[in-house]
Amino acid sequence: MHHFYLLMAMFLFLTILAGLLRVFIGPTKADRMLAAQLFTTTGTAICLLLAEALQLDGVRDTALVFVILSIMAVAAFVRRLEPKNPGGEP
Amino acid sequence: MTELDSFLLYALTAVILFALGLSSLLSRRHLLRKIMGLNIMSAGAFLLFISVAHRNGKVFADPVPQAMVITGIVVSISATGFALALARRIRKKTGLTSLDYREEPSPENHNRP
Amino acid sequence: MMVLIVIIPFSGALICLLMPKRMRGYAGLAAAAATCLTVFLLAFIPGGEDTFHHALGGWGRPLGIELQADGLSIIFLLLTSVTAFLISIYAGPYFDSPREQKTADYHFWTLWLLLWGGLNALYVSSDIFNMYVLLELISLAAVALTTLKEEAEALIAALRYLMAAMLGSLVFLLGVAFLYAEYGVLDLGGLGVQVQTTLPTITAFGLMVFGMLIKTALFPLHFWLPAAHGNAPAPVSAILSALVIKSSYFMLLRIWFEIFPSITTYAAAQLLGAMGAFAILWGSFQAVRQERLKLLVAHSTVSQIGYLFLLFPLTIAQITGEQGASWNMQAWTGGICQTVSHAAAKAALFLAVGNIIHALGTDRLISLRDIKGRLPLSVFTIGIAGVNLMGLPPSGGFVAKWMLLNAVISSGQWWWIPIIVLGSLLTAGYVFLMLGHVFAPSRKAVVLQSVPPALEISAFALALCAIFIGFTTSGIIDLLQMGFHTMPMPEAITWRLP
Amino acid sequence: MTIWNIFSILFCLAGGAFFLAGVVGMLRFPDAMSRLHALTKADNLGLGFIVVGLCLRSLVVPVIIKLLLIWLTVLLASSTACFLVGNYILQEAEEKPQEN
Amino acid sequence: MTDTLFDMTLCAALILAAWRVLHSSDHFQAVVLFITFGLILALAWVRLEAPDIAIAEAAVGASLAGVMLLDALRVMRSVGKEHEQEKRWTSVAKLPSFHLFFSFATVLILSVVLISAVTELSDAQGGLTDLVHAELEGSGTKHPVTAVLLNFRGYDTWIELGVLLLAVLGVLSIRECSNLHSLAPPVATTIVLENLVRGIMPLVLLVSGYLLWRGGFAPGGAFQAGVVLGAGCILLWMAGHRSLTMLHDATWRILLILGFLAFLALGSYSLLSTGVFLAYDRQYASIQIFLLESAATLSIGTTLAGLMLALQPLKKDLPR
Repeated sequence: MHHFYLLMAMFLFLTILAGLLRVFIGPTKADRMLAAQLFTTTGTAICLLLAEALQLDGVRDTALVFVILSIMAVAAFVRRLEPKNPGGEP
Repeated sequence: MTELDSFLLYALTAVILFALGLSSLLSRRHLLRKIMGLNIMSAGAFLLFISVAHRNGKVFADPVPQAMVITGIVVSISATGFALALARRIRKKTGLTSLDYREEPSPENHNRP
Repeated sequence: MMVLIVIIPFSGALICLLMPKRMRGYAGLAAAAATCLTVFLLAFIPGGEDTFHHALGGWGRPLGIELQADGLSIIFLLLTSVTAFLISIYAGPYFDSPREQKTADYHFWTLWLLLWGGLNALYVSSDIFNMYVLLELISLAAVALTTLKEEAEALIAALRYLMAAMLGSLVFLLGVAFLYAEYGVLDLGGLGVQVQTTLPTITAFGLMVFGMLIKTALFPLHFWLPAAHGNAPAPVSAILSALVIKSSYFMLLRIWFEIFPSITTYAAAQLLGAMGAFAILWGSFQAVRQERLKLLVAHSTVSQIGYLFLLFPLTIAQITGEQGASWNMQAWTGGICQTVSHAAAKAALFLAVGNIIHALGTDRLISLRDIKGRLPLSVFTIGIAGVNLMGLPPSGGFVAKWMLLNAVISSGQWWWIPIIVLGSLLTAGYVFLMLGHVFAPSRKAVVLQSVPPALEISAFALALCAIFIGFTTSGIIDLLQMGFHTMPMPEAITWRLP
Repeated sequence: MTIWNIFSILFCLAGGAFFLAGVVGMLRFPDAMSRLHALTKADNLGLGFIVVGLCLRSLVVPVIIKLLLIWLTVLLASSTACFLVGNYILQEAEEKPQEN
Repeated sequence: MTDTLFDMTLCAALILAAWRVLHSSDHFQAVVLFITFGLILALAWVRLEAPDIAIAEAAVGASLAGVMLLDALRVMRSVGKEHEQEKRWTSVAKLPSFHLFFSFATVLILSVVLISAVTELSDAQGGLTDLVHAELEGSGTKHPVTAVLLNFRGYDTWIELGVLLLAVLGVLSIRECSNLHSLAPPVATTIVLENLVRGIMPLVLLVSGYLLWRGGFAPGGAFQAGVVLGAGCILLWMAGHRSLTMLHDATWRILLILGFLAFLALGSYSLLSTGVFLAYDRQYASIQIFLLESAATLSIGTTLAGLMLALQPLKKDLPR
């Protein structure tokens, strides 16, 4: 079973590698950001699989931290479009 | 393949990351790229520590390098935050995004303390 | 007892952060005085067995961290506390003055006391990872202090400084990783005993030395120094040039003589010496060409750092049989005297220049003539500090250069002689350049701002200290003979008084 | 190998298939909006299947709770993220129609 | 076999991501790749059985650093903004070629040296693992990493909290206002994000507390909890929530120094009672460590939030 979960994790990891291509070619920022969002979810899944394969319980907490903070990058990204701050940079 | 090989693999990756980060620090001009280069260098150093920890460990990876890396991560993020703040301030004050610049002579400049 | 030299400045820093603005100066000065007093008590009151040794948390090495002080630590601690205390006296009125009112608002005292605590902690640390964290603390504090001046030049210099410092720390950290991979311990003593000549060890040695060279700004790695030291506020320039640079030099001594005494070679030492020699010449050459007073002084730092590195070739003889030769002690005394006297003289110089800027509002050399014989004490301070840098008797600088020359002659490494002489001549050149401008006939009537007496007196006191060091050589020799703490003294540094 | 294990493997494989579909869509679909669509499939279903598969494998209550919590959070966070990015794309299109 | 294959893929991905981070032409692409790099690195920590670091990296490398960089990029890219001074600074168009040659040569030599040094590293299992496990009993915690961080090498942790404090003071000293009290309220954002954050914030706090509690016996602890807390605060602020900007100046200061102060206080207490700095009473060790960790968590969280918030507009910049 150890090997199955590890192989599964590796398969998901390969999908991340394939997805990197989208980050490389873009063309828009949104495309790149979407790919990163997909990686976060895939990374969560890999963490869960590895937790099972390596029998490390702490790794599930890693996955938990991944998901609760996954929104941050996107939130920071879309802040770009807001009306310009009147004061600008401090 | 043995355990040693995985140690070697990660240790090699670590030093390659370190060298890549250094190359970016030296050859990229944009400040953000330099800061990212520094971060990748520190990631390389941390990876070397943890590959050693993994080599040393039997049941659980050697806790001493793990503790050092956690310390290092926090030090590194605070230094990054500070560097970014400086970079933004410089951008705001001078319009520069890199440290390679020419200063135009201006009359006001002559009396600067 | 020994932990107090760290606890007191750190507590002072926190108190200053919590105080209302107008109280901060007093609190900071009180903390500075307390720290200085503690260091003196530690150094001069004879204590028991454990005075110079403290196992933190009760865990000894290699698991825990130990604080240990040896003669070298005591010298650096004393040097830091005297210089730092006088700079603190200067800083209070300096940041209160209207010209600097804006920066007074910021956290000078907190940053400064944290930096001081970090320096003290570094001098008694005996664990290489702990040293890494302390170096980061010192660097961040130093950069933050540099940014207290809000000008674009200062910010750019600060960022360049920060990047150089981070690069140095990271390279050092990679060296630590190699050492831990190879030997599995982090304490100086354990490493010193175990170190063998293997490729990873040599790599670690190279990385750690290189990291510290960047932080010490030895030529050609000095690119960040002149701008950072030349654009910071006056007390901060003094702190950076006199103290912060010395901390990474101290680290070099520790690395070189305690962890890796068995793999340092003649060639490596000569290389460091050669870089030092280039630094001496290049730094003074650049200093002569500067048009701004502070940049001149900053370049002078680049050059004076070079002398410190003559210590390395002079403690390793070409023929292994000659190790432990009598000139070792002279080289050590010379190097350490140079460190101490440069710290005092350079701090005095930066502070005096700060006074001039305070009065004139500019530090262009050409405007110096406008002070027209006012500020006599500051000008006198520049003169005395200049005497020290040139190495004229009676001064610490003279003893340092004399001892180095002696060591050069008795070790037969004659090729350093022209460097030392030429360096002194060039130093004389830029010192007289400064003084010449002061005594030139003035061009126009300028309204000078009055300089608070505390500013002038503290700068002058530092210059006097630099002279006084010339008379304390025997004390330095005594302290140096306490040897290094963590291990029996290696061959290369067992010395006897001639 | 128990029946639970077989189910676990099946569910994980199904999850993997959705992730594969997601990344293929991410690479092959013509524009950002349709790629967004591919992403949601992988997020919600792919991770969902894997979580179910792992729940079947572990059968320990705290672990199952944690896994389900992770999945629920992903559902929320991912849909919000997609909404934000979609919104961004629309605004971008309104502001600069000439840019791709 | 599977393990080695997995290792190789992971290492290749790390190098690929790092290389593209550093050598892609587009800055935004580099930042996104940097976030991805953090994610892959977290997976590498998992693979190397260091879940403590994986948790910290998941929060720092993949989220916090990414947010900071994205925000900095947003500001540093915008063209046509007024500068405070007259324009007397011009970027040089290109670095001189000898500079590039020199850096290339340096990196090349360094890589050769490092790679050959790494291959020479012995495979002997050394290190302090056994020692840590031998002393774990009396350390007041059951998790070896926490024992090292808080007990055996607690001094390092203390200094490191000082570094954090310094970073935030440094950021404060380069802006126009030296405290965090005078922040402008955040810009309102979409209701969807607000609602999500309203829902997810309790979870963030819960996870932070959970990690803090777990640190006593399993991967987790003050750092991880603090980093999650800090990221949560930033998220709260990004969603347009005003609570952080309404904190009083004194509250900010106390929160920032709390961790450092706690170490100092406990250390001085033990110095007075036993003559040893940072020594724990055997019977109360676990509770003392927990208190220290709680204080450190709050400080780390506040500091990281402060590092980001201090860069945002001030109240006085807003139009009246």
